Amino acid sequence: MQFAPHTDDDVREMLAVLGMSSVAELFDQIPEDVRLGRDLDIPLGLSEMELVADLRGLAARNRHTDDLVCFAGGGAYDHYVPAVVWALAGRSELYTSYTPYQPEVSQGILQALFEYQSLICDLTSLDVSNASLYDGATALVEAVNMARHATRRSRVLVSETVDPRYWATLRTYGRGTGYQPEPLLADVAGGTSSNPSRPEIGDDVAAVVIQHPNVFGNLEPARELFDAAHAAGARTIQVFDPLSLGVLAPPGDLGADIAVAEGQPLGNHLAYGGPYLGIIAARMQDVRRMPGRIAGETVDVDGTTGYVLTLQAREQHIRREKATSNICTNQTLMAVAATIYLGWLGPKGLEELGRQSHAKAAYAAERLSSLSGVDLAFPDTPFFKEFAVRTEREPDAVQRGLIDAGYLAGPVCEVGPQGRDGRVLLVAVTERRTREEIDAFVKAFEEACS
Amino acid sequence: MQFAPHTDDDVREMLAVLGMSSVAELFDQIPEDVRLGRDLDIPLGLSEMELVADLRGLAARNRHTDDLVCFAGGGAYDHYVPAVVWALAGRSELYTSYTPYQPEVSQGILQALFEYQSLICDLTSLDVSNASLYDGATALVEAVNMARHATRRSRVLVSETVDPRYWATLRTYGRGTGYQPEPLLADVAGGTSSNPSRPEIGDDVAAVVIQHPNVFGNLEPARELFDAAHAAGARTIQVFDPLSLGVLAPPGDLGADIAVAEGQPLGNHLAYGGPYLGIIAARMQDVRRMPGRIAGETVDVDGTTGYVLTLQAREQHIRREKATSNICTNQTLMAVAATIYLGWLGPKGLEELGRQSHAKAAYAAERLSSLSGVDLAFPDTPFFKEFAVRTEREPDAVQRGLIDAGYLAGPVCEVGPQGRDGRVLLVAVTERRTREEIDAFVKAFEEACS
Amino acid sequence: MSAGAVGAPVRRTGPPVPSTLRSLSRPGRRASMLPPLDVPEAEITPDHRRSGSVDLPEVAERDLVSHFTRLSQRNYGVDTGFYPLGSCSMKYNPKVAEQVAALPGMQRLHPWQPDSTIQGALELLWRLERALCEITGMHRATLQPPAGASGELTGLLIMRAYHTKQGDPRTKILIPDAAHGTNPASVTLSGYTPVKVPADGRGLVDLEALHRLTDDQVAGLMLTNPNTLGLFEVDIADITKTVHDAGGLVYYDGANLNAVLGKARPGDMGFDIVHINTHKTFATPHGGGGPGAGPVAVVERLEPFLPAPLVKQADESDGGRGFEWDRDRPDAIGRVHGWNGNFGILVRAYAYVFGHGRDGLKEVGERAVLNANYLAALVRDAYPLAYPDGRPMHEFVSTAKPLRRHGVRAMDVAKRLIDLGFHPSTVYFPLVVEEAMMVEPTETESKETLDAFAEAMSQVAREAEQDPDLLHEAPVTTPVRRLDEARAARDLRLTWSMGGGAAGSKAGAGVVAEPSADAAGEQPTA
Amino acid sequence: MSAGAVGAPVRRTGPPVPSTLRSLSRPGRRASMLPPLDVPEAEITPDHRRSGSVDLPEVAERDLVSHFTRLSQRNYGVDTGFYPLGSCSMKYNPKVAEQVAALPGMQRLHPWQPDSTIQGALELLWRLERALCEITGMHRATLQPPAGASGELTGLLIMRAYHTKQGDPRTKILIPDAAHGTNPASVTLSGYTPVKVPADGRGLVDLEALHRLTDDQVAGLMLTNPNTLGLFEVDIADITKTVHDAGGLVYYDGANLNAVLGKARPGDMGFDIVHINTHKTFATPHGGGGPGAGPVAVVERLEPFLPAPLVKQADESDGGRGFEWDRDRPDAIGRVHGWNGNFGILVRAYAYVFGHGRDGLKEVGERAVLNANYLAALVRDAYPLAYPDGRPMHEFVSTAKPLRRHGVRAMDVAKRLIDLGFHPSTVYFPLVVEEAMMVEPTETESKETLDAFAEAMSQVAREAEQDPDLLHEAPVTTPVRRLDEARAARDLRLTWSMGGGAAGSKAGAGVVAEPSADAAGEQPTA
Ligand SMILES: Cc1ncc(COP(=O)(O)O)c(C=O)c1O
Ligand SMILES: Cc1ncc(COP(=O)(O)O)c(C=O)c1O
Repeated sequence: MQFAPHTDDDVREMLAVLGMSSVAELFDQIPEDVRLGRDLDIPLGLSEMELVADLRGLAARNRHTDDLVCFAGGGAYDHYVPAVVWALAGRSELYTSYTPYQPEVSQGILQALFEYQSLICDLTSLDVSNASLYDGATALVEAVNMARHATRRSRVLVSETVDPRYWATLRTYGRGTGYQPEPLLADVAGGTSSNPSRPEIGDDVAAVVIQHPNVFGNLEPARELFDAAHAAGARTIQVFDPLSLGVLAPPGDLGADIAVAEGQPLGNHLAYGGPYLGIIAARMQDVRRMPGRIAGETVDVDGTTGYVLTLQAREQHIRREKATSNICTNQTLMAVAATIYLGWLGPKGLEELGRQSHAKAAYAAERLSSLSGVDLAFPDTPFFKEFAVRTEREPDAVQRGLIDAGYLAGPVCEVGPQGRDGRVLLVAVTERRTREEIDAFVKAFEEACS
Repeated sequence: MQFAPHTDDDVREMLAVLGMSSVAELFDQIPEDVRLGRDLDIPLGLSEMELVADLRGLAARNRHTDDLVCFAGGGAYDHYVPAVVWALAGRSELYTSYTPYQPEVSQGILQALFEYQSLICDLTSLDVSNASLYDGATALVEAVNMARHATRRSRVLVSETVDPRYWATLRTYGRGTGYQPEPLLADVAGGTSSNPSRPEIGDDVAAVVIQHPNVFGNLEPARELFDAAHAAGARTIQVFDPLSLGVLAPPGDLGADIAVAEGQPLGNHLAYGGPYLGIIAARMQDVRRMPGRIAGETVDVDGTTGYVLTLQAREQHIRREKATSNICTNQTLMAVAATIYLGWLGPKGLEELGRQSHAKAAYAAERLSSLSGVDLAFPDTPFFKEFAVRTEREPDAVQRGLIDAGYLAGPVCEVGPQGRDGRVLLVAVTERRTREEIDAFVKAFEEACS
Repeated sequence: MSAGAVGAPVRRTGPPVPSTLRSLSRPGRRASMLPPLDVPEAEITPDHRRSGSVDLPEVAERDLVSHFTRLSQRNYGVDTGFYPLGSCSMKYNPKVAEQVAALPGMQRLHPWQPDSTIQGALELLWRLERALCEITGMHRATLQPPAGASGELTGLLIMRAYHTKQGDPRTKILIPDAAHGTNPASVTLSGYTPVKVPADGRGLVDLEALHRLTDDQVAGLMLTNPNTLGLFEVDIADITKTVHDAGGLVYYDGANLNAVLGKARPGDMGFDIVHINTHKTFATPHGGGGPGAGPVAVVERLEPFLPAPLVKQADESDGGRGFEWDRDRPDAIGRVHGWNGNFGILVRAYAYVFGHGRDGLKEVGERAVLNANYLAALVRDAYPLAYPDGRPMHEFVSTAKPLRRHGVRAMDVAKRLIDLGFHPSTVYFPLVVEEAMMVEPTETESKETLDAFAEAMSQVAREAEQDPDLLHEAPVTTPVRRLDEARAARDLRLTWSMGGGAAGSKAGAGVVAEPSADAAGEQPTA
Repeated sequence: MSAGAVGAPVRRTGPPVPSTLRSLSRPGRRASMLPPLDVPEAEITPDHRRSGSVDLPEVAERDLVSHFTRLSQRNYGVDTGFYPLGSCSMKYNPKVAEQVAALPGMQRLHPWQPDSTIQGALELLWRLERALCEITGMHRATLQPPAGASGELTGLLIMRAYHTKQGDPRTKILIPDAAHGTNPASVTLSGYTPVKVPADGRGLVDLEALHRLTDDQVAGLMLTNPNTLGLFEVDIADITKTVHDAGGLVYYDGANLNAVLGKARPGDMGFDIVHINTHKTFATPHGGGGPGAGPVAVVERLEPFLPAPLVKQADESDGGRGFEWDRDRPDAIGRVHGWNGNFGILVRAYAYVFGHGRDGLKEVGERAVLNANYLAALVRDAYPLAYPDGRPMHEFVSTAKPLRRHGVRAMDVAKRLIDLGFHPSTVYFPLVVEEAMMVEPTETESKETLDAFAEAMSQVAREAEQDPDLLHEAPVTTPVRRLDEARAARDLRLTWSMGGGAAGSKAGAGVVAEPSADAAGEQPTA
């Protein structure tokens, strides 16, 4: 493959203008000792048809979710991606453009981002959003940074029932900004204790973070926790599931100051974990602490409505070391997809999707828990579309058995600090799963357990 | 699924404007006795996700050419379709538009068609083309109609080595326009006899039709045949393979007055036989006898270059029963794809593709003919990318055996009138096939023959 | 909402003369690359070999991409906006249909694959055939014809085969004078002579004339119902009986089937042969002029004549449980297509039919008729209906005749609508209506869009009075303005070698042609 | 060829105020449909239940399609035309990469799938990692960072982990004053203090200053090479040695890697850590601002600190022959992304790297540098190079300062270029150059395009003198003209609930914000 269009004549003519006789001269300035005196040790280039054959070969060695029936969750979900989403997000004027620095020729992306922000605020009952962050976990990092700046406090309390991937990511970035997240203890019911005392939410606490629905799919006593946090002057941060909000009370109503989410379920393919998008929304009080690009409406010199990137003084390209974040390239295209997806879903679709996912998960949970050797890990705690099961057999073995039968479940998750309370298998059920599939899954589960 | 956007309020308000109280009233005028008093007996509608599941299920019960290694030919070929073709032909402004009746808002399609016509003329060394016909076989029907009008003669001589599908199609349409194609005899070498005598090309012959390369992939003595036909005052028609023209002399140079082809190889997917496109090209003498749409260049009122449908006075919407053809909807989008494909290929690519297809076919033929129980059907006749083999075992059985081994070959073809000379298996080899694949195919062939 | 808010983005853009692939060409440039040849070279015998290389343009992939991206932006499609082209059912083309047609198990089937390897495809065709028969009230159908006109000719050849088999081949086909041009053209190609049946004052078949014209030389009648004026032929039972009584057959041109989906069936009206335009009724994309598909369904007695092959369910007794092609059809008219029709389009049609289902299809018809009636009510003051007493079905024919006194023609209205952001309606069709504007909104358009279009139509009518030159000059916002069609037909530039592609390296004089009937103006646009 | 012939189709279109999803919304309308629920309903406990429904827009699929189709037409992308945004490598994005990334076996993998079910994906990542290490001259790489800035922070945290492990955490990071904004921002987030290193008269790192600033508190230096002025740091060996001698590490910001592909490797220059922007060097599409991918490669001694997990080839001794995730990395800095990075983008990068191969990649670098030098030669008369003695690599920084005397700013030039059909270059970056215009043509543009752009640049320079208002007023051909950025930042309308989406049903007053530093003008556009 080669996309440089130069003919030999072109090269000659261009070199002539430069007064050179060879392309090598252009690189003369590179000192000999740092020049690569050999070819790179990678194969010769391929024709397109060879490349496609190579990638088909690799793809054929993956099993995928059109093949394995997907009951896996843990933060990425097999919701239906309607055809319209990528037919439109895949328009090349959109996907081959860059950050809309020149708004006059970027109204498409800018307006789409404005609509995305609007939809996220509609969803969360919060005031402001942005043009996307990398993913859910890094969005939480940004939310924590916002909270620490806003409160000028340092400590960060994170529920134990927040996804361990988020914990791990916070720990990584916390080492840079100077904190380490501390656990808010979960109780045996698989949710955060609604009466947090240890460690107390003192007046040095910048943020209290919960995930609701939590890592096990369980519903959290979010209101109580946020009330307690607010009483102590902390910012409240919720990790939420955007597709739960047709049926669950939104972060804004629960008292979250900042809400973050993995945006994948909104029309983005599973794609082995990316590209997804990090959603963030906050209250107006924190608008100037928001990370990343924000689109805003304004008018042009003729008074015509148009959109621009705004509040750029928060950002790295202006504020540099004082910026609210270092983010530059983000996940805009995924935000555009999410916008189209939410437009497709509409309020009724959102509600119905939530109802169906919940009902199907409840049905699957009931059926699974009737199997011998299988118990719900948290039988008394309500959940949304995902739940944890304890199996007598090693959960990894159960997961493997299910794969052999054509089903994907998981991940396997530890309960309690350092897995003190054992390991459970997560099962997620989206609107895509039919009763027939669930029944067959239950049967396969039974076999995988024995 | 339902794409009508009407809300209940919309319907009410619209009916109110009409002074009606129900939608049923709109249909009152349909007499009771022809009204359907029941629901249609087809299933209830599906959600998009159910529909996709249904079609995935159907698709899974087909084996396809990403799965079976394709050595099949017989008029449709597994040439490589580069990604760029459908990324562009799939632009929705193009594929959701209709015939460019309003040229001011249809310059995209019109210019693409102008470029398509130009490329077809470049390829064939002929003067004019059109915006496509349905497929190769119906293009031949149109060519014959042109020849009969031009010569005001009636008889149509068609070589026996023209694809039987083309024969069948000519017979069908000939019954309407009043001719039945008559055979120009093939000789034992698998080509048309270069010295046609029986039936003679008399002065009642409107057209002499040959296929070159012919149905067996063999090269025909086209020049001699066309000379003989011209000597008798007939129009000469060649069925050609557009991807042979990087290495074979073009129809215009061989003496064809009209050239037609199956356009599938030019960037169109195999798609079980359609949508493909019928290519036609002719000399200026027949421009007013051309069927279908033709794009032409002109200027607008400001002198700006632009494109329109031209010579419309040939067409059904103007000339009605006197039109040159009844074609209206054609295969424009496939012509756009062919344009992009030819742009991608370029002159060097075309030549290389021809060379490679030929060399690979020659290699496969040599290897296959070395097997016991396998012979080339026409060992002394040169071929392009496709050749016929005779097998001791029933060719259908060989074909089935190959499928079991993961290879697609065929079709099985009769030789001579009414299959007098037995049946052969066609093998086509395109630039996509690697030596490794060919060697493995030969091995599978050997097994399938025993 | 203002008319402009529905407006079309096809606008004057940068370069007045766009590049062509030819003008972009530079010797030595290329996009394609093949793997190195891994078998021995083979010679083409010199007498067959091409001398010299083909003079195709030489461009890079990047050139191709921006060239065609820009061309696309110079084009208006359904995805761009409202496209009320009468007789064409320019409805929204579902994206999901594109997706399923692109499944490798659909898109990458070789047409010569043995039946055993394409059971899914055969079942799809079989189910689609069953559904089309149920929708039209017919017995069996061929999916081979690639478009409506091809379906017409197929149907007419079936008529011919039938009558011939009866030993009474006959000579004439009746068609209404308002019929689409493909009808008479197909009649000629089938070897029959078309005979025009006039419309009466209602815009419907003149029954008296029909009776008069129907004799024992009439092989059949072709009819669209609702007809090409958008009106339902209320005497349809009478009409079909008249023809049947004289031994003729009746052909249903399905272009307007959308209007009666799930409400009435050609079979129940007495039709014997029906074609369906999947690219109209079933929303398969029009592709800039094609492809489409034109399945033809027939009553039981005509089944033997349907083209071969047809899909059949394999005999259980043979132990077969799947589907296969039935090629053994001795009375079949033969092949009407080199393959088995536009399979990829039939997959899309299947998706549409089974996606909508019986409930959805009925609603399609209802909404299409509601939209047309509503829009007609809004515009008929300024643009009177050609047949004001008739109730339109899914489309209506207005006339711009009242504007003629301002020197304004239907085409001027159309061009001005373009400046206001809309694709115009069909104009000058049917030919029998002066200054015809044939408007088909389809069911997929919203009330707001119809309101905006009606407002634009009214505005144009006002402008015709106040400032007719605004209309004569229109369009002014498009990449090109009105084009000189007479010149195009006179000074032929049909390829860049003929001097076309002015920006091309081969520019020169066009080929001057004999005088022609082509000229801008009164040409039907459907 | 005239400049216009390369021109951009993003033009003023119909409606001055475009619809928004909100303004298109009508109660009861919808696009989505789910299958009927086939299991028993389940209640959400009342304390968790949402009260009332979410106030999302209600639109039909057809609305969505035309809305986003039109929005797309209001946007300029690489596919539209020349996009010489400096520092961004806006090269042609191969369509084949989109196709292979959409293979179900790539696109539909769940991130929690066990390793045994994703052997192809793991092998792809492993091969890509190997190739990136070879290209950069590094030992191992993490593919987790989703963008360049994320890679920077990853690299800095690796530095921190390394120094901490050494028992000498240190406090400062040196960065050139012309560095990209993400560099200092990342430094802050890594807990270090950025210290600026000035450039000397050559536009290169001032060696003397570097020596002066390098002490035992310097954890490392971040550098782009070629640097953000497009110039090769010829003293690079000296520079890296200086830092190494003081116990520091050297970070390579890979934004400009395109220039040296196959010609020189950061590892050979003495860099310890490298990030790669796949969306620049390897042509993964920029997506309107993202996604990208920012793999980070390191020298052997830093391998232990790379984020976990990494792909490894399973131990043959275990009988394993495939690939698996190695999670057991005790010194790893942890996770820098919730998953394993932007896999779909990495697939595209793989396609680019292996499609080009060693021969193709080298040519990429050569052509990119040739194009930049050629274009610089054509425009430097009117727009002097910021460092006229330096030879540009793959991009160059000019200045529009000479036009200042006509009251014309770099941004005015940019806006006028838009009217002439081009996406402008980066302006006002790097900050250290007055009236900077940073031009990166990339290798995928043809000589004709460069000629046309140069001609347009010259034309604008002439116009600046003769008719500066033409530049001040520009652009005039676009859907909107210059926008009031100060107002956007003052009268905040960030959502339609804040009064944005003027055509929306919820229009109202915007939220008035505290005074802000935002204003049109001197903001870097990269
Ligand atoms: C009434 C009528 N009949 C027949 C046809 C021909 O159909 P097709 O274009 O599919 O060949 C059309 C197409 O516009 C039509 O409107
Ligand atoms: C020199 C330089 N460094 C770093 C970055 C940041 O990379 P990203 O946008 O991928 O986060 C950029 C992007 O524009 C850049 O140009």
